[in-house]
Amino acid sequence: MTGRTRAPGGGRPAAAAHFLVWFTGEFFRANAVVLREVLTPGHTIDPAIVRVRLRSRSMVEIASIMSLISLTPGTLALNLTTGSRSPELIVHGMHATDPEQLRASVQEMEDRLLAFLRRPAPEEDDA
Amino acid sequence: MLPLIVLGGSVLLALTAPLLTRLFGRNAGYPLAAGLAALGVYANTSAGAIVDGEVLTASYDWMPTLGVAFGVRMDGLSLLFVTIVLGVGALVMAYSARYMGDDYPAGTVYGLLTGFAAAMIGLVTANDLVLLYVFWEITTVLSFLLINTAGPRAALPAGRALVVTALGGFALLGAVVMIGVAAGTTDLGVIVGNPETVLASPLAIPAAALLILAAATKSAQLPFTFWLPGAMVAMTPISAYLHAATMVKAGIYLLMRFSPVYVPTTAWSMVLVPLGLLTAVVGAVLALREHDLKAILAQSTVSQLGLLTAAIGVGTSYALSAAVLHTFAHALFKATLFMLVGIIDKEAGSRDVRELGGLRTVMPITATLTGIAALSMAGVPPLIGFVSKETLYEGFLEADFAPGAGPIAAVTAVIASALTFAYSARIVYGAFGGTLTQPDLYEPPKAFLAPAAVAAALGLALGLGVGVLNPLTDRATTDLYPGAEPATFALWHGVNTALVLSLVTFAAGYALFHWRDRVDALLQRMWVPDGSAVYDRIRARLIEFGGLVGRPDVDPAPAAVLARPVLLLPVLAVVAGIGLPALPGYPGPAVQGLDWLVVVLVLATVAGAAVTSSVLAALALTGFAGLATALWLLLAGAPDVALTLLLVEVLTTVVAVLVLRGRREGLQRPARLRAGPAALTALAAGLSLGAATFVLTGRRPPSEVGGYFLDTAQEATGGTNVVNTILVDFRGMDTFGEAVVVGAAALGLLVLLRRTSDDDRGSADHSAGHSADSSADSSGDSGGSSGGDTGGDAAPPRLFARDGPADTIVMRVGSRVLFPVMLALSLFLLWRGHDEPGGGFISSLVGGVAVLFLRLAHRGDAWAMRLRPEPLVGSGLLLSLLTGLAVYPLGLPFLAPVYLPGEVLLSSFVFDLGIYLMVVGLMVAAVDRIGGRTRVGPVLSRRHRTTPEVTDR
Amino acid sequence: MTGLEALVIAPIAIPLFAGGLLILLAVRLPVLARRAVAFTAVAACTAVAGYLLAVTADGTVVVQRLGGWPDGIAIPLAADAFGAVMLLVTGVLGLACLAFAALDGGGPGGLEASDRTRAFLPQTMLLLAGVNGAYLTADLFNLFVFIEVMLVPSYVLIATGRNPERVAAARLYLTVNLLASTVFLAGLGLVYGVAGTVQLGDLAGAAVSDPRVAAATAVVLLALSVKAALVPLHNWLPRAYSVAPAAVTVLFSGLLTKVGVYALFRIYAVVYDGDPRFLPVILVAALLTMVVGVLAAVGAGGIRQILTFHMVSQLGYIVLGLAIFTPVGLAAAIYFMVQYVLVKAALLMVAGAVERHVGTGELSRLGGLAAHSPVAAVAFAVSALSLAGIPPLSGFVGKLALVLGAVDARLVAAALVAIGVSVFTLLSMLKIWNGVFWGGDAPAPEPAGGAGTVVALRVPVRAAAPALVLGGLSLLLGLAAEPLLAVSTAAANGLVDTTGYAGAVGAP
Amino acid sequence: MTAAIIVTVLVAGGVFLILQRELLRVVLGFILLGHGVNVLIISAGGMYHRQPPLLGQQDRAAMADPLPQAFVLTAIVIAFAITVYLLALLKAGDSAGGDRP
Amino acid sequence: MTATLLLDAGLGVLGLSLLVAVYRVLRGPTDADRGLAVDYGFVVVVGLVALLALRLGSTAMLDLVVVATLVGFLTTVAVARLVWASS
Amino acid sequence: MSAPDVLTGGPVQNAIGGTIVALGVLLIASGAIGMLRLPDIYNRTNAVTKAAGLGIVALLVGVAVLVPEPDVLITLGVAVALQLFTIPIASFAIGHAAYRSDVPSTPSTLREDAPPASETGSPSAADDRDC
Ligand code: NA
Ligand code: NA
Repeated sequence: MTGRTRAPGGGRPAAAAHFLVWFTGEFFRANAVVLREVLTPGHTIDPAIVRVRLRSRSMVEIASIMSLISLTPGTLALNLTTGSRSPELIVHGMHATDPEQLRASVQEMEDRLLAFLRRPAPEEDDA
Repeated sequence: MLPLIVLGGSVLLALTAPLLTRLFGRNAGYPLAAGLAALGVYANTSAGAIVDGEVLTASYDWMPTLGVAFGVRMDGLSLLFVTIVLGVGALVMAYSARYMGDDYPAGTVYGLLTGFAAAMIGLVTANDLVLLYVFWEITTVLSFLLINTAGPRAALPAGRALVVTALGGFALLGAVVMIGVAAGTTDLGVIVGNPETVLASPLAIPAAALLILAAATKSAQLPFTFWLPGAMVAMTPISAYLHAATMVKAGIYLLMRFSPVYVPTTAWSMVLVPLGLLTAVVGAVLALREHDLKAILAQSTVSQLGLLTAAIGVGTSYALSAAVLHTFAHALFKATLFMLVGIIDKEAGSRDVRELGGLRTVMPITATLTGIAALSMAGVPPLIGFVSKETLYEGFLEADFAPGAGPIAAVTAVIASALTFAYSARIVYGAFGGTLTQPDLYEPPKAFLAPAAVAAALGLALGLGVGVLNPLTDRATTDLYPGAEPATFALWHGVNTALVLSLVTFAAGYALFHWRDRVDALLQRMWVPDGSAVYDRIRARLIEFGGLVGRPDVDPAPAAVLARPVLLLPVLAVVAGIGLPALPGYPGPAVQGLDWLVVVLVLATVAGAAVTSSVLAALALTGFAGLATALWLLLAGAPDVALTLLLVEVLTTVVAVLVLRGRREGLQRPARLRAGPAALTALAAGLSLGAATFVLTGRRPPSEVGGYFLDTAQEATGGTNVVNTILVDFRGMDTFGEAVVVGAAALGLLVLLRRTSDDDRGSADHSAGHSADSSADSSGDSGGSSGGDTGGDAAPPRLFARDGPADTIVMRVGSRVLFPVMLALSLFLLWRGHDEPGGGFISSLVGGVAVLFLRLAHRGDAWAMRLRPEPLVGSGLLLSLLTGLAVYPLGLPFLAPVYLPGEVLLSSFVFDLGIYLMVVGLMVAAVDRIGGRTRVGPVLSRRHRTTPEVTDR
Repeated sequence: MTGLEALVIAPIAIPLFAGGLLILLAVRLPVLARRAVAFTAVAACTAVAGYLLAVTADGTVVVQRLGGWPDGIAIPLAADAFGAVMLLVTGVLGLACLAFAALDGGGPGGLEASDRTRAFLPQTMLLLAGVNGAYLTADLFNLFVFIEVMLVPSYVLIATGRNPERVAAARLYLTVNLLASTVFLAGLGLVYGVAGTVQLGDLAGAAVSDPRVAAATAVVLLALSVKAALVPLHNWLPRAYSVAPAAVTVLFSGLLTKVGVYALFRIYAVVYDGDPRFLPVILVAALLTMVVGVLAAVGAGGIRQILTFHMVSQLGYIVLGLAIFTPVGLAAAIYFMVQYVLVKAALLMVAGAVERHVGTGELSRLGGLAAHSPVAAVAFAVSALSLAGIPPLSGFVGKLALVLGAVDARLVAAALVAIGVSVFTLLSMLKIWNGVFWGGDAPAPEPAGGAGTVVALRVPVRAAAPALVLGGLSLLLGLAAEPLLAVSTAAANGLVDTTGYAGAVGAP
Repeated sequence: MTAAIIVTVLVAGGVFLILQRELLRVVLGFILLGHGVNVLIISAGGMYHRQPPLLGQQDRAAMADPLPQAFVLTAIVIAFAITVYLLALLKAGDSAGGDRP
Repeated sequence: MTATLLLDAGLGVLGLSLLVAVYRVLRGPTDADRGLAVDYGFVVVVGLVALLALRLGSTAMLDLVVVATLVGFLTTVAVARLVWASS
Repeated sequence: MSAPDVLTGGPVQNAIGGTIVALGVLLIASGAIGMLRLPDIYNRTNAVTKAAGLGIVALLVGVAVLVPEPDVLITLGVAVALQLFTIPIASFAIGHAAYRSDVPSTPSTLREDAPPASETGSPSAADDRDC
């Protein structure tokens, strides 16, 4: 997998705060996009439904990434398949001119999340 | 005392009859005969006093509340009937001892026959109207049972006899009650002693009609004659006793008894005389038409009873005494004839006159006895039948209820009697005359003949010495007709009209006999209505009609059931609307602007729920209507109720979803709305209750009770949430009952729905907490720890397969947070409910939400899924109950509050806890049963269809 | 609170306690122990009821104000003669029903076999608590609650065995009762809306003085008429009662509709003070109920169907007493109701036993049972004659009293209808007798347990014994009618003159 | 007035649904009917005093009548228990075959 | 008074939103749409309750907000399951 | 009708609170518009659940600003937390339901969700299991 952001250094609380700030920004930005879409006349949406392979393995990781995707306006998790190898997520994006970009944004979010979740005590991730 | 002893003695005899039969077999008839005879003799020891005008009575309280006494009397009329009942009874018992073979149910017959004798005695000695009715009905039932001793073939005729006579019986009940009410007493003596009291009441005439109806059924008058010939299916002793001598005379007795009351009314005569004479003629014609000896006798009985009825209807003292005498005479000759016919039947194996013949040569004694009795029936001198018939003629001539009634009545009686002469001759000639057809027959044993012989001899003796009877018959007549001039009977009156009529009778009768072939041919061609067939047709039509009446209710459409109460609401509303006074005004503003928001929402959601064809939409919109109602409750100042409604609404919806999920049809089921009538009904009902709400609610000042709660709740209970204090303190019983309802429903789910595991294991064992689908994700919570944390992309994600559907991961992880939150919220609400919205119900409903959520998230394998409803409900019930009772030792009433130091209400919290447990029990049961997977879930079945290699279960 | 007042809770608390125990211990206790718990509880209730009756027969009203709150605030539990009579008959019927269920329970097709969750005893206990509560409470809303406490177990019991027929019947039964309960609540709300109270004592006579109270209470009466199965609101009953397990039907017939009738009597007596203006409506309903019920019974083709239609008809007789509303008429109705409960129970027991042991209740497929099962035949015959009103059985006294009451009130036509209906009753009883017990020409009945099992024409003596005992009781109540008549009269007097009752339960 | 309208609508809708053939609609009808009656009962306490009867938080004189609220609370829960059982009957009927309510 | 009017306006807007949810439930076109409308409807109701608590001056009503959130969520999940199971 | 008597704060506080509340209301209302306007269930779910979710959070925060009493703050805090926690789960549940029941997406949707060829025809057992 290419183009993945590595998580910044630091302890778990710091990582959490870092992630939260980033996500809150994303959250409001995405909300604004969707709100504009809804309130302005005419359709500008460019929807796509894509399959995204996940790095997440534990239940908490998977649940977390699915929740975050779904909480973010513009993206919505539709299904999780456990195929033969890695878990894969079916994601709906409202503004996905380029499906690869949609995948990338999901994976970026996952990377950031995992960076925070796995940092100090990966063995506790499913406590 | 004497009537009581006679009655008691006969009852005693009846009770000992089975025992006697066990001891002596069919010979038990002899001791029973002796017993009855002894009672008869004993009864007649009073004859002297009674003839002198004494009435022996005895009375005991029976139902003083209804003014009914157990009162008996013995006067002349009673003694006459008692004598008949006991005398003929004794003869029939003795006769039965020889008649019955080994294959007869002797014990039953003797028991019932003696019991019948007792009932008849009770009937004719009763001095209380109700008691009379009681015995009347007992004779009906015993008659039914006695006819039925003939076996299954008797079922139909016995049934006809029962229904017809019981119809009269119920009529008698009505008559008795009406007369009792009219007279103000049920004492027979008082009533007949004061006829004017009854006659003054408007009830008198309906009562008379019912009396006549009763008598007509019992004594087989038209149109109820048909049951009597049918009853001949019974064995001959029974026919002789019940259906010739005694029971059929009960109607006659009844008419005689009430003659003193009704004779003054012309209507009495105008009904009874034509009815009786018509019956007499029709019966006689029908008798002449028969070839079966027993059938002839049966129709003859009908005919003779008709003469008696008519005579009573004439109502003069002479006619009444004629009736009294003829009653006696008829009992004698008819019982004799029946017994003899029974003997012929037994010996010759037939009762058909066309098969019999010439028996006089082989059975001379039988022939002689039959001849004597038949002559008496035919009214030939010097037998008693002659005397009674002549007096009847005289009596009829006295009929004066209409111009020319006397002569017409007498001539009609002559016609009937001529026919009687003819069929009497047929009996004798048919059996004994002509050529012998069965040469190997012999005279029956003397013991078999003896009872008939005695009766026949009595008939002869009492004809010659009829004067012996005078004192008693006079007394009986005087009992009915106080101050009447006694009619003195004698064999020879000299030449008078009656004698002329007798001669005419003989001549005509002989003529009929002489040309018997032609007469018979004519009669056979005659169309005769078959009463039994008519009865059967009516019965069949009734059953058919009843089926029509009942059919809609056998398996009614639910809407047909539900529509009726609903439709009565508008009816009620309209009726009430007419009678209501002007509306009082509201004590304050009743409408707020925001109300209209709710109105709009309710209108939209309800209309949508009603019209939508989608099940899910209906479900959702109903839920929205609930939410709108909850908003209204908030506006109305009822946050507790709103909260409860919200919770209940959602829990209901979720349970409905769980139910629907298992349906094969799913949500695609097309709606079949019955729009038109349903909508009209709905609108009418809605408008009715809406109008009622408008008119009847909110227009009075605040209620005192409500004010009391607001004023005293805090001081009395320590709680500030007044609604909750009402629930747990002031009206704890309501709440307790409500919790019991919830608990019962919880356990009901267990009865109704099988766990999926039950299907698999075929047992009701609940100890294991897994439902079948839990095997799919049994490792649920703990499964996530293995693998996946290495970060390698290639690691096979097997854990998901073990953990169950991948898509529930979000839910399952989420539940780790949400379930504890819900549980905590639930317990928090339980704790603080007394002061703020909350309390046992609301908190337990939140607990229910938690349980349901866990079910949806985990599909049944969480610890909460292992809870069983029974311990929750049982312990909750006992906890609440015992909390309520705990104050009893202090002398306080159930559910009285108990204060701990510091004004803490212990009882209400524990009580609430019990309620909590019961409600959670319901949710646990719902999850356990409704939430369980059905055998063929929709998705499973779809898969199986697409993959044929997997066999369907 | 005196000891006597304390006792008033017993008919509710005892079965609830037993029910709680049975629910908790259902799986662990052996069946004999469970039965013993239930029997003891019901016997204790019966004893308490008898004692309360003895105390209240002179017009005394024993009241316990629950929670010890003041008059008008507390829910009053009140026992008067009427209530106590009903409690007593409930106890006796309960005992008979438990005996029948126990004696006829085992084996294939028996109640115990179909009651795999062992719900019968605990649910019966809860039901009895509800019934007793309904007879005791003097508060309309509490009455609603107790009626529900009675009904919900009945919803459960009717579906015992998960048989599709019963499930369908349970749906009908539940929905109609739910509707009635909802209407009841609406009426109750209206009463509160007008009068500001739902306590019977405080509502005494209110419907006479205020037509709005009369209108509001009429809604309550309408709901109760559904529960009492008055024509035209009766059409749920035959279906529901003809498929439930026999022991359950016995229980239902004696208790459920009777609670509706009881409440009709009580409310009309107290709130309307027996207002003669509305009696003609009740009279018409009563007569219609009598006639329609009996006609349908005459036309029906199965034992239980006939009997359930008769239930409707007999309810008409009882309500006729209300329509008369004189001491005699009301006493007659109460006497009639008490004896009828026992008689109908006996008939239903025989019907259930026949259905189960012979395998069908269809008259066309039965016949000649009397020869093989004399005890059942005698039990049936006695009870059937009593039902028809043949003396000297209790049904006769009931009918006599009713007819007397009607004639005394110059309702001659009503008396004549009552008499005529008796004939039809007899006709339909005869139909059962000839179709089931007499007559040997019936085709062989279906085997009880499917093909291959032995055809049993025998109804075991133990299955018929409770019915025989009840039949004997009917004879006793007929021969020695006065005690019950006297008690019924006392109860009726309490309804005609409600000042005692209202004064005892209401605010001073 | 508004209460009466709400009652009318809820009752009419409820009755319309209980007269339908499908048991699920019947169940929903009873739910609506129940709401209607609950509104009626609350209205019976009077609609001119609408403060929640929470002592200490509200003006006593403006408080709604608490008794009908207690009635309705009780009635709601009873109806709930019965509705759950009715839904179970629906399910039992399904598994037994046939949808005759 | 202004506050009251504003709150009433807010309540009106939310009421209209709820009507839209009703419309979506009725129209569908799919059961999934109905599920969405249910979810949305509960959100609106939570908002209505919160505004009513302000409007009626009763903070006790805010408890309903918490409960409504939970039950709305539960309902949505359940309805969603139904949509899927019955398709 | 009296003015709401829970508003005990000053005018600035009320203005801030009121604005946030109004924003919340508008966000919620925008959900309604989205539900009406967007072309398919996926877009509707995507937009509506979030807009409304944010709206309700804003509304509750606004109320908290208006009525900053301790127990109100706790209640609203719990409510907001629960909202944020449940919104994604609920929207996933709906989207998943639509997806699994093969609700078609609007034609302009780019579909790249077909499973790899090796997995077609044998859907994973875990995937298809009903709950
Ligand atoms: Na011959
Ligand atoms: Na038959």
